[in-house]
Amino acid sequence: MVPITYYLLLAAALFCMGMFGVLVRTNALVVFMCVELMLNAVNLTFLAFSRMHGDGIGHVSAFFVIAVAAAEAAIGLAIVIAVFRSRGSVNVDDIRTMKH
Amino acid sequence: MSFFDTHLLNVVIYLPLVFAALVLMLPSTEHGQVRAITFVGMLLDLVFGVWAYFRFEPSGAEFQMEFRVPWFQQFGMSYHLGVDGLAVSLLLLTVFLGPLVVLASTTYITHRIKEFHLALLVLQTTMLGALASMDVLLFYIFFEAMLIPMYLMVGVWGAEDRRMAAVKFFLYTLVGSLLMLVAIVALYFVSGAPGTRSFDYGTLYNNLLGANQQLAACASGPEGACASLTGLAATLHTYGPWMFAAFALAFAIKVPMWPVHTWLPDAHVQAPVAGSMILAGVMLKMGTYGFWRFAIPLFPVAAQAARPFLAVLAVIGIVYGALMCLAQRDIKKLIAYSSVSHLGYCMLGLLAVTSEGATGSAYQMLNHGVSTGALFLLFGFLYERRHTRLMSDYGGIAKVMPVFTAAFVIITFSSVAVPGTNGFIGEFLVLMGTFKSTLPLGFGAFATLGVILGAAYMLWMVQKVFFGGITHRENQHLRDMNLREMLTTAPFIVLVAVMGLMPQPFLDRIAPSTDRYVARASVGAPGAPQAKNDQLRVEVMSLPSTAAAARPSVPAAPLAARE
Amino acid sequence: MNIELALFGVFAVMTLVSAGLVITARSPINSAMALVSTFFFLAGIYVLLWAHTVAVMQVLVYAGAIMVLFLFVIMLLNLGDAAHRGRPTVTRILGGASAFGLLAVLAVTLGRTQALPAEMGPQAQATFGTMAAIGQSIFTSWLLPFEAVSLLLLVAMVGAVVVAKSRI
Amino acid sequence: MDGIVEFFRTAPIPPEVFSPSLGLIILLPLLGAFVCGVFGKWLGRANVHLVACSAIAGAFVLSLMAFWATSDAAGGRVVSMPNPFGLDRDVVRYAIAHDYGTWFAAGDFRVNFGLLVDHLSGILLLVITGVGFLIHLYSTSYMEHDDGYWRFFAYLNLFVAAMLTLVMADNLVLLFVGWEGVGMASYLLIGFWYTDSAKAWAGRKAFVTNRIGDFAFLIGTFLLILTVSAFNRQADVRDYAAAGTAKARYEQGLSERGPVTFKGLEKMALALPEGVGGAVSLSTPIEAGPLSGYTFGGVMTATMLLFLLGAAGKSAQLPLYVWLPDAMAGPTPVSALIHAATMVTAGVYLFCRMSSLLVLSPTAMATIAIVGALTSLLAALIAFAQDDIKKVLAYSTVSQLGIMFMGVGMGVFWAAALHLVTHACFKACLFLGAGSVMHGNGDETDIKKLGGLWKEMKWTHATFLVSTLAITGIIPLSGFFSKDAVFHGVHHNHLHELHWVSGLVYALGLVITACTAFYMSRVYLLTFTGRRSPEARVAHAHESAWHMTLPLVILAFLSIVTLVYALPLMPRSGSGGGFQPLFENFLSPVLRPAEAVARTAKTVVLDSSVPAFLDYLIAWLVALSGGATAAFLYLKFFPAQVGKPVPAFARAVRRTAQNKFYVDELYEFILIRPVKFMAFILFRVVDALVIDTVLVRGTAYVTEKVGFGLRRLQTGDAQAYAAIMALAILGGAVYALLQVLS
Repeated sequence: MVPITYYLLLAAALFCMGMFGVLVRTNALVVFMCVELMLNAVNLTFLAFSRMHGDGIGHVSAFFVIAVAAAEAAIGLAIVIAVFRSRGSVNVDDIRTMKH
Repeated sequence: MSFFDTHLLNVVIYLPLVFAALVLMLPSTEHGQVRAITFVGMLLDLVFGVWAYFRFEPSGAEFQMEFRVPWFQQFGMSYHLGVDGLAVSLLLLTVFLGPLVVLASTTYITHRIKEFHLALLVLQTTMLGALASMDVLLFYIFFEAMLIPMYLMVGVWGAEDRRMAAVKFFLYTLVGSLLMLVAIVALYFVSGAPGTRSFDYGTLYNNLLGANQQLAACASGPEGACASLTGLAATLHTYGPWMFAAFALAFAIKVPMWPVHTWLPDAHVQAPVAGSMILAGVMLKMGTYGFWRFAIPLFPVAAQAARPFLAVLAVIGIVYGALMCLAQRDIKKLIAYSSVSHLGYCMLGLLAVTSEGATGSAYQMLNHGVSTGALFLLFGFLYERRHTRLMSDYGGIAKVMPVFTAAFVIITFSSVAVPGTNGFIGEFLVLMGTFKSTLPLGFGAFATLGVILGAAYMLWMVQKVFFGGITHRENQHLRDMNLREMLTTAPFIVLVAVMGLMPQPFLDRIAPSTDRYVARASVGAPGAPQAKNDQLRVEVMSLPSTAAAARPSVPAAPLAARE
Repeated sequence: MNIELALFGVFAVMTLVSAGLVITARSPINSAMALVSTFFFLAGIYVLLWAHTVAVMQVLVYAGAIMVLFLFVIMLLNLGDAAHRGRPTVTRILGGASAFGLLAVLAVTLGRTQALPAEMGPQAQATFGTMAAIGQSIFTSWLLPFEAVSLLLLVAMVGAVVVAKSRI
Repeated sequence: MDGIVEFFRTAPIPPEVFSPSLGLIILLPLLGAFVCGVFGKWLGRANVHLVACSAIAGAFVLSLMAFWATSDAAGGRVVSMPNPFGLDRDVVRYAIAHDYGTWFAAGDFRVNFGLLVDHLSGILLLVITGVGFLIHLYSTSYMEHDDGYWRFFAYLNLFVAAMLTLVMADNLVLLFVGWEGVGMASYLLIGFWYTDSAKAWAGRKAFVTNRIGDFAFLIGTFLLILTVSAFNRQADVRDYAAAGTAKARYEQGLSERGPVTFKGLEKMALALPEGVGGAVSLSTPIEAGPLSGYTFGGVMTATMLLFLLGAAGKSAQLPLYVWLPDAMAGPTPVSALIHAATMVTAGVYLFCRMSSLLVLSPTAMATIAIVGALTSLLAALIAFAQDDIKKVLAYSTVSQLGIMFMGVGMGVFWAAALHLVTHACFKACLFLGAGSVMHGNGDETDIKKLGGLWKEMKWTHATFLVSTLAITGIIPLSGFFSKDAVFHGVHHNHLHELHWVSGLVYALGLVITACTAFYMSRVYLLTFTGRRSPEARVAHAHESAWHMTLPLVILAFLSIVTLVYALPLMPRSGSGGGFQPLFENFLSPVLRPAEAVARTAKTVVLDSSVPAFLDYLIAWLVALSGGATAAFLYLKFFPAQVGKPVPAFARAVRRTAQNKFYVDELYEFILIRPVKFMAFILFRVVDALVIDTVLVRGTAYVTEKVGFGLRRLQTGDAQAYAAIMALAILGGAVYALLQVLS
């Protein structure tokens, strides 16, 4: 039997890695992927706790998370495309027009 | 139980709004109709307002013609109207000015006429609502809503420098009143346990009363006696001064008291004649009215502590305002500063906390509305003809405009409080109240200086504008007042005489409110004769259901729990 | 040393490794691929957690739909190895550091928590994690969120089209 | 004989019938003013004259009725009114009154429209309406060429109404209504020819100067109100008994009539002296209230001094006399009515009214007397060098008012009042004469440019001569007797611990007499006698119409016959016996309380002797010497000196006097300029700069700048924001962790 803590640790690690990626990578697409990573870490936590308490709510939440993630990916990627069209780059460094 | 027994105030308040809707439907090219409809609306409102004034029983309950229905119960709010003697008097003043303002601006306003009259009507509603609302939050809503039409009036139909004036007026007043909002909310949470809280004036006051009395008792006691206070009294001991300061600042700006008066000259100078009339006539009274109704009775102890300070400001306002007038070249500015001086009397009378002083103050509010309103009105007529505000551009007008001069001089005498005119009664009572009060005699003496200076600057202005030879060619063919202008001025002159010679009918309605005010204000005064609680408590109609109090959904622990 | 723990170990290690690849790989293609593998291993872990349905959905939606979308976009934009690492600015460094810091904090926290039972919780009923059970709760007590989500997806779809299309 | 007495003793209208209509005396002129002012333009000249004059005439008849009613003794029962503050048996004799109810009331303060006519106000009613009517009549002709006639008569009627209010008021506040009302009317009348801005300024100067007085008047009133309440708080039975009332009655009176009623103040005055015992006396400190700590006597002195300042404003005494000479800018009838006969005497009337309070404070009395004497002397000296006939008369008015103040200050109220009456007659006559002279000489006012009018303007000359003699104090004329009555009283009354005052004031009085004689003779001689001056405006002056001469004659006649009042004809009541002057006896019902107070308080020793022949002789000689000097100088000396160089010092003295000793300039520099300057500085520096610019706009400026600064933080780098977020999250997590661990 695997202690629940292990799962949580794994989730934490995954989350932090995703966060790291979001914060350091410049490629918008990679940033998105890292966001997905973070989402998955969250899902993992949900499922772990759900298992621990032995009821299905966690599963439902995970299900919703996935759905939202799908939507988010769709819109995000669309935006990336639009930005690339207008700027010819998907580097977050180059996209900083929303300033004073 | 007829419709008007319950709804008269609603009618008075919302009639202008109804007519605003009518005006809205008119095509904006139909100037005549727009003016006519507005005028009729104001006139009807005057009728109902006068009716309300006469319905008010001086010997009856404190608040009459009450109307209360649940509204936002979750927030402990209710739609609650009602007037006491002072409110009904000011209400009368407001509805009295209404039609005259419309008449005054028939030729003065030449563009965006429909919008102007819309603004007028809405403004009327908000002012009446603020006067009649018995729920603090409701009052605040009207109090703020008032700014918007006035802002437009100054900003759109004002003189050359109107934008600056409008923005200044708006921000200046907003600063204070936002602080007041904070204080109101804090007061709401302080005022009681979750079940019993309410924004209703009566509930608030009654909830605070006991604590205020404890506080007063310990404040007059030995040093540090207040440390032992608990609960609401302790809270008030800590936060009361701040809340009072917030209220006081908001109202002091509105009054305006020295030194937060500088918005007034600009706003007055730039505003169109209607704006100036309403501003001087009614809006400034909202400040004094606020002190009278909210700031001082709710925080008697803090008010007592701040009283000398505020009184000093008031006296400074009187003398300083008068001195300012002596330095002006611009007639409208002069009149504006004279308002600062007159309102100083109102404040001094309030702070004297004697029934003479308070009565005088209340009466002075009405006088100032009449006489200064009339001054602005008359100068408006002159401005229409010459489009200059500088005294040096006039001179010897009396030769060509005798009737106008006569009217102006009469109003001037009322403004310098010559006995027999309305001004005298108010000033005399205020000064006597000040002398009778516990304030040092110096206050009264200095305030009386205003009597001299008032005559000096007003007559100086009259001299420069009307007397002497005609110095400018443009002035040689000014036409005298026409019928409309005479009709607009006549009511003021009649009122000056009536209020001066038989003030008692007006005073009778003010008197009961005065006694209550003095009783409530002297809760904080150590050694002052204290009234019984049943005289102090605010008796208002309760909601049909007891749901006016807030649900426990609001944070359970009042500020009191923090210590 | 039972089999479950062993499997968990394998899956966990592989997940972390591929996640590491995701954030380190030079070109987006590689990171995308690494992400796919991450999802697969995670699915395995889900299974260990008796969440078969979610595991299946993970594979279907993530590894299937979303990743295809990613790859498609990458292809479309034709970013080969063009991607370069950004200059390490102050904020980047701080951000990365904070990520590790957060990891440390979480680790410490988890390490010190006694509340969690070492053993898995009570043996849930046989239906635990089955499609039936999830469907049951989704379509009864969670119906409204479910509908909301479906609406969200619709909106997302339309939005994506609108945003991505060069001219409408 | 008895028949005549009986006739005079039965009023045609019984008092109780008449008293409710006292208000008409005020209302008639008011109505006249309204009609003339509003419809005057359409009514036309003749109708306006008719309305105005008949209004005053009606008022005169009513005043006559009222006056008659006050002396009504039909069936041996003297007319009397119940004293609202006294016990049932306590009545005010020789007075009728009516209370028209509350004017305004607030708290425990109340003011009623209460009118009271006793012998003092009665005689003044006659003077105001009588002289007023004559002057109206005179004006109909004097203003015949003026387009503003309707304004003029409206103002004039308004003034009369206000003056009547002042005189008939039975309380201080109502009196103040009249007090300011006359000020307003005089403002309007002085500035009547407003197109000449100098005249308009003069009006404003008058009003503002009066306002300074009113400022003091108001404060005095408030102090009195406070004193009354303090008295009512502290007094005990004996005090009330001494005042001839009871606490209950007194409080009832207060609640019905308010604290400022003269009768009520009288009661307080009666209760205050030490002699009467009781809890309250002049030296008692006030326990509670704003005045706590001060003694009643001290407060009373302060109050009286404040009222002195007020009266100085209205009656043109030092330091506020400066407005009166400028007030001559108004039409001459106005100067005659307002600035000679009636308004300016309001101060004297006020002190006679409040005599019972005044005698409580010898200090105040001494101050009044000295102020009066100094004013009188200064005005007389200035009058020496004035060439404008109206200016001379104006200063002589100031001087005569000073004499009345001397009388009031030394406690010879009756003589002061008598001088008020006689002065009203002859000074009005003088002014109207001057007006007639101006009218006949193309508005020439410079006496140097007149002269030799005696044959051209016979009536004017005759009347002017009579009234000049009267004011100079030549023996058989009223002016002599009234003035001498004042000086006699001044000489023999003694203020408590201030004995030196009477001597000083008397000495000054003699000097003043001489000066008066001098400058009045000078005016008369230069104007009427001698040769017609070469630079006269019109070759031949013409005598004025009968509208103008008739009043002159009547006034001249009056200024002779009023001497009867001063003759000691009535047996003195009470101890000592002997005779007392008619007027003293006549006013005794009004002044009795004052005498009673003076007797018990021993603040002033009132002398009751009648002037002996020696006194008369001295005064007469002094006056004569003054006149003779003038005659010598202006008939012999100066005519001989023509062409010779005038010594420098003489010129300097003359210039100084001509420029009124530069008092106006002094005020300009120490008062007006500084105030204006301060106003200007305050406006420019404090208001415009400090408050508005620095504080208000400064706040706005700072806010804006701060906003600009903070904008820089928005780099637009999404990752930076995210990093900050992350740091925040980390911080939060660490904090939470530490909380848990600790």
